Amino acid sequence: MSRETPAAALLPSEVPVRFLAEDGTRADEHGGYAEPPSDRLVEAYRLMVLGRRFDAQATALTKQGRLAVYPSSAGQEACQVASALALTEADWLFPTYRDSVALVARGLEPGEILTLLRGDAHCGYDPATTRVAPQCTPLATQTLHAAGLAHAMQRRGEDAVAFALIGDGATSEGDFHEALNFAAVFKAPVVFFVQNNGFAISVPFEKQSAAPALAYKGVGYGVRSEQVDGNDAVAVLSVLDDAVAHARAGRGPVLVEAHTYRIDAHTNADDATRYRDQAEVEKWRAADPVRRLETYLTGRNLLSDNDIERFRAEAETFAAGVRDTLNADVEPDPMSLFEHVYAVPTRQLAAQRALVAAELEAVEG
Amino acid sequence: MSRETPAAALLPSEVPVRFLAEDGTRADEHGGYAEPPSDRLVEAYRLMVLGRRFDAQATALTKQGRLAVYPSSAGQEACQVASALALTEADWLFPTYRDSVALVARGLEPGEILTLLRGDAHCGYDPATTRVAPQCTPLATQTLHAAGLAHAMQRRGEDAVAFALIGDGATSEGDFHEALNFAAVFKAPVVFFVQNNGFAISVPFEKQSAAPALAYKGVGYGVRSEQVDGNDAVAVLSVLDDAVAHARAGRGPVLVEAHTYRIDAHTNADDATRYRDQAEVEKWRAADPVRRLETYLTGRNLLSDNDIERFRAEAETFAAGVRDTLNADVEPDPMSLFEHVYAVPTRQLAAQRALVAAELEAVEG
Amino acid sequence: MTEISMAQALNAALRDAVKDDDRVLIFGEDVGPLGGVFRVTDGITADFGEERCFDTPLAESGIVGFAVGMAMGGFRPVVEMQFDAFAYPAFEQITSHVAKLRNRTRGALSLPMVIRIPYAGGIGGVEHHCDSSEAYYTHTPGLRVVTPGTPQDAYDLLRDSIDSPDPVIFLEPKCRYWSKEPVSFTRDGAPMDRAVVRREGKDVTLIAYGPMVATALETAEAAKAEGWDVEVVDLRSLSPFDDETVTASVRRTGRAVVVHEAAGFGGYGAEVVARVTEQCFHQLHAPVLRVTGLDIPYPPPKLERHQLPDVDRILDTVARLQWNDEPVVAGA
Amino acid sequence: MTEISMAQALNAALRDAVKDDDRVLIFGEDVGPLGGVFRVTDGITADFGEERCFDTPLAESGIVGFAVGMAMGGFRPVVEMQFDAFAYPAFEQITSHVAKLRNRTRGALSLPMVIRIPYAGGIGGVEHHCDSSEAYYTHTPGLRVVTPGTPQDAYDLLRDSIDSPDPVIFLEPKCRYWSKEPVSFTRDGAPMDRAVVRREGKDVTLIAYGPMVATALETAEAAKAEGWDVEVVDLRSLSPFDDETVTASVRRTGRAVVVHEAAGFGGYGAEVVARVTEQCFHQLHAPVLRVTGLDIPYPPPKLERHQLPDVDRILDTVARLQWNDEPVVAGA
Ligand SMILES: Cc1ncc(C[n+]2csc(CCOP(=O)(O)OP(=O)(O)O)c2C)c(N)n1
Ligand SMILES: Cc1ncc(C[n+]2csc(CCOP(=O)(O)OP(=O)(O)O)c2C)c(N)n1
Ligand SMILES: [Mg+2]
Ligand SMILES: [Mg+2]
Repeated sequence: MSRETPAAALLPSEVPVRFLAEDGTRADEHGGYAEPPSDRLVEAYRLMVLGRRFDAQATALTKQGRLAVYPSSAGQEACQVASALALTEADWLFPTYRDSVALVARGLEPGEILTLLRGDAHCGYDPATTRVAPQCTPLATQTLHAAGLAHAMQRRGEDAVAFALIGDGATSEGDFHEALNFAAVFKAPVVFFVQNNGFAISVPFEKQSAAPALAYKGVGYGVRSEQVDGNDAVAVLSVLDDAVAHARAGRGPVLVEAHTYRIDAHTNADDATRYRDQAEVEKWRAADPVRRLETYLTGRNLLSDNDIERFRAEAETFAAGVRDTLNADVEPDPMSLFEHVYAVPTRQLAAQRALVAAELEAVEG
Repeated sequence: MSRETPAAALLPSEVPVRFLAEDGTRADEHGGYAEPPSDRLVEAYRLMVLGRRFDAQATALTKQGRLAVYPSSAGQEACQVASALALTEADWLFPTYRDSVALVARGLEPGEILTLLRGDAHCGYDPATTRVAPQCTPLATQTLHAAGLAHAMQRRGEDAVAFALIGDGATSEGDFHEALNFAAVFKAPVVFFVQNNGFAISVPFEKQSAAPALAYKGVGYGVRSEQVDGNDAVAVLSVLDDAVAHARAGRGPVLVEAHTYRIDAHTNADDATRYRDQAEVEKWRAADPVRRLETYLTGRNLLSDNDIERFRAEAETFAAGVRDTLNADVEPDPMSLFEHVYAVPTRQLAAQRALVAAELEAVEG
Repeated sequence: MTEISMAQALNAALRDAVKDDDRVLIFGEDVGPLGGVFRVTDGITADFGEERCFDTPLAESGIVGFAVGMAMGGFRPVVEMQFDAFAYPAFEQITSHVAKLRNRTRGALSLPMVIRIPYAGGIGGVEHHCDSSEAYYTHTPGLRVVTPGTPQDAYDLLRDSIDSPDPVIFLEPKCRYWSKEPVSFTRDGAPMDRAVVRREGKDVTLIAYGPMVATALETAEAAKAEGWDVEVVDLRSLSPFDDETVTASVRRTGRAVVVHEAAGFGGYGAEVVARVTEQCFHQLHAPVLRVTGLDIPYPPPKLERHQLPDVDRILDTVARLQWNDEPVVAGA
Repeated sequence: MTEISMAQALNAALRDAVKDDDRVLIFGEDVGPLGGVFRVTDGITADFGEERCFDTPLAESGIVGFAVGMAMGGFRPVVEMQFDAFAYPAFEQITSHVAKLRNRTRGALSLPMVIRIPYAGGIGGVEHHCDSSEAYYTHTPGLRVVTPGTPQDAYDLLRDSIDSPDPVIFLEPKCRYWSKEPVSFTRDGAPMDRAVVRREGKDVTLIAYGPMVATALETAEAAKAEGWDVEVVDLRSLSPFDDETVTASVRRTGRAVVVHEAAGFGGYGAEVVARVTEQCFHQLHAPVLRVTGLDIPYPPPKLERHQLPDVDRILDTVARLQWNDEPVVAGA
């Protein structure tokens, strides 16, 4: 019964941590958190502009049939960019399908980020070198991998943490529970970051959970927890910096919930009008994270019109690059199907490869 | 974000609820809980005596080869008896393999309780008429069934709750998390009662969880929670009565954790000396729930030596009955194997039944 | 009879079941107001209320385990797993409870519940959205496993599954959701545990189910050009298996090919081969062959055509059925 | 060579692997101080420290998912699922991640991990403790599945599995844990993906694995009395399958019976029948038959003898292999 940390120390603040009001002025409901240095905030702003443009471009590419499907991060840029900024290159990031903007902010190649959704391969980048796990579709499963990898790094004395992204809906899966518990018991250096964007496809948060907030789950595992206004980049960055530092210092895992909103439909293929009011969307548009940070930074003279212009131009160039990459036709090699099922193809697979090769030859004449 | 119940209202009391000190005197760390009426306490005592004797008898029967295996409830009698007493006949009980004493207290036939462990059939009693689900082995899976059944009863407006027993180790399984969440979201009338007996086979609670206590899990689901001294029958009964009343009144699920101890090894087949000190066991023997309640009740003149004698005699007779039942040889009918795989046996199974029947005939001549 | 798609036929079956039986409840992820990602439950919440068709938290083991409890409590749950691979979290509940509860309680409790699973590929889905997982379920005694190949069967089999006192794994071939035909709602089709001969032929039997029924029928047409008269058997019920219909066909034709999308190794087709061979050994002119998915994780969209059995691959296999051999002398 | 039990051979393999390779870690439920419920990890924590062999929280999906992360991070986890049916909670992790990670990342990440699963029955275990779950894993591309039938193979196969760059499902036949033989630790046995002929014979091939290898050998002895000279092939590797060894045997004998404990329908034996039949059709005097568990949930202890293939049931099946028939004319 006598446990290291008293329960109260694990509970999140009662209201989400906030530095900025919706209009971009200071709100200062941030408890003891420190405001991140301004160069980090400007960098966050730059990446959020980039991310938003990337996101719009990706959605446009679905209309042109260049991407099979795209789950937009619009509205969640503060969360996604802060996730990348809170980490070093040595840290591991575990994204879901929704977290393309976090991968952009991490510096991955846009073409490689979109490989999965374009249908070329299951994962476009090299997880070993980027230290970014494959974008994960089976919900919540990646949180366990993050806990395990964090523990592996901890055993080896590496100065690195694992950072797992997860949606509100996915927190209902058993794997999330098991991951929190394993992380806590092994005191693994891992941060679980829940982007509560209000929906799991069509299911609103009210039907997902009856908890006061998802951040209240941590105490049940002995995991320090926090909740934050997910559309306030200053707050998200501050809280995540702190969480990562906590994990990095060997003080155990942290659970952070960001309250945000999925502005677009679940994916381009989804029709959100079937299950939610446009009025709600508009309400959240008013809390737009990019504009909010922009107002704050310009108000404090940390960002000039010139900077804004420059960042937008950079984003346009970036988007053009994405377009070009995605417009180039790539035909994945059918023989690759057989290469990485096992370290060395089995006799059985060699035979099947021969069959497919013969078919291709027959077709190609 | 605005939720029905503020987080603080869901949290358990900081120390486990207690009415009795280990020596059987009043302790009164019981917050606002009411002491159950004395006739219920005497009944609890009677059943605890009965349960303990039953338990010893079952363990003895394993030595004689009459039972394949038996997981003892010794030390957990307060929890198990209170579980049965807190329920009406209309309520459903979901036991695990460890909860034989709860089933004895519920009034099930001892022979039917032991059918599973004797190896005759997977479930000895009729769950539909007893409203006791089969003793569950796949850990934590039954908590979801309890939530679903509670919701079914709620839909039909039945005045009944479901009551799920679960061990400390099993709370680590994903299903427990999903069950708490489903129960909370549907506001199902179900009580989850964790008997934290300190071990999951050989794994001590410290390796199972880093939480301040398992009862702290409730808040993360919006589930009211409590923790109680599991060796204090007065406290357990009081807290469970309250929890069941809460659920019955339509106010949603409740999670209760009892802090208790598994006095015997995991089962007769286990060797607990491999992983724990006898000193720890002795410490907990001093907190024995039966003696504690006995001291309290005799001290308050609610229990006479005569009563104690009578209850012990009753328990002896009961144990003799168990012995007789288990010593009678029962040969389950091999043809029964094919009867309840589907509502009506398939052609395939009919053919297999014929095969086995032919084999039996050949053997029997 | 109006022409409707398989998704619409399933929707009609659900509606009619909800109408006819108060105990029928539909739940799962996004089956409520959204109507499911494939619109199979479209409009049911609007028309029958959230009481009858509702969204749950996002947890498949939870959905199935909760349904077990509700079925124990007298309801007839029809739950949806959003995609094949997303039913795996429920595997323990399905295998250790759904399949076994009747048996464990010697008939005292039955679990009339249906687990609907959109399965298989062919729609350009990304990883984990295209598994053919039937073999996991068919190997589990206590489950019924059915899969429609046509809109009419989608209606009939789903109605029968909901009425079944046994739990049913209902596998919906995603790539056929939009295929159309006139559908009657009179429920006078074959019983749910019977296979049907979809096309008669005398030279060789193609045994198919779910997504591959249409492919088998196409192949049968194409085979005419090769001079082969192909019979097509649609299994419908994968478990139990209708030996009678299948072996009768194979005995007539003397040759058979089993077709499925799932990986071949340890796939459902192996069972078909094994039992047909055992029962028809002396009538077979050639071994029963299989055309199946490759033994690899389901490929990314741009490569999935190599995974899927198609007319050519099936015809190539039919061609290997020793048409020109002398009658085979065993042991030779 | 000292005579040791299969459990001891497994223990020796784990110890030697831990000794030889710093990256090897053993974890799971009760594998630490207790040494596992079957004592397979006995004394390893005491001898190598908790660093190398430790208990985890009780959650199988957690154990496997955590192991995936550790393997991504450079370790070689060897995890234990306490019993067959208790691996089902990990089914999603196994199927969607363990089996696929190498493929999904085009070789960038490999998962050298071993999932040890005590399986099958014959020890009087209660429900959920006796499942033969091999078919679920063998049908999943990307996994290797092996199972020893002897103490020597227990040692050799487990060492090879731990060294394998691919994830391995290592199935341990519970009822053989206590069987003994002299075991050499020199690792000069057959490669892990090969079957072996355990006993030569010329009339019929019994194909067995895991718990049934000993039963097949007993049957071969008993068959002498009937005048049958029985060859016994022990598969060892269920996936990949060693076609070469098996078909060579069946071509020699012309008759085969596959034996396993798992339910027959959709069981692993069906795959063996299908591929052997395809490859040896003209050499077969009779269809390849199966002796398997019944298609029912595993029975309670007092009835389990009816579930398990035994010498008599196998001999009865061998007797059905058309010994007295004229050479079969196909199509007759
Ligand atoms: C195990 C599993 N079940 C179901 C799905 C299908 N699915 C994909 S996304 C999604 C909703 C996820 O919601 P949330 O976790 O809130 O993340 P968001 O999409 O809002 O970012 C669902 C149900 C899945 N991918 N995996
Ligand atoms: C899913 C699952 N995994 C593993 C087991 C094996 N097992 C049986 S009891 C047990 C320990 C359970 O501990 P706890 O939940 O604390 O209950 P207790 O036995 O202490 O009452 C384990 C690991 C199981 N029955 N089910
Ligand atoms: Mg969401
Ligand atoms: Mg316990």
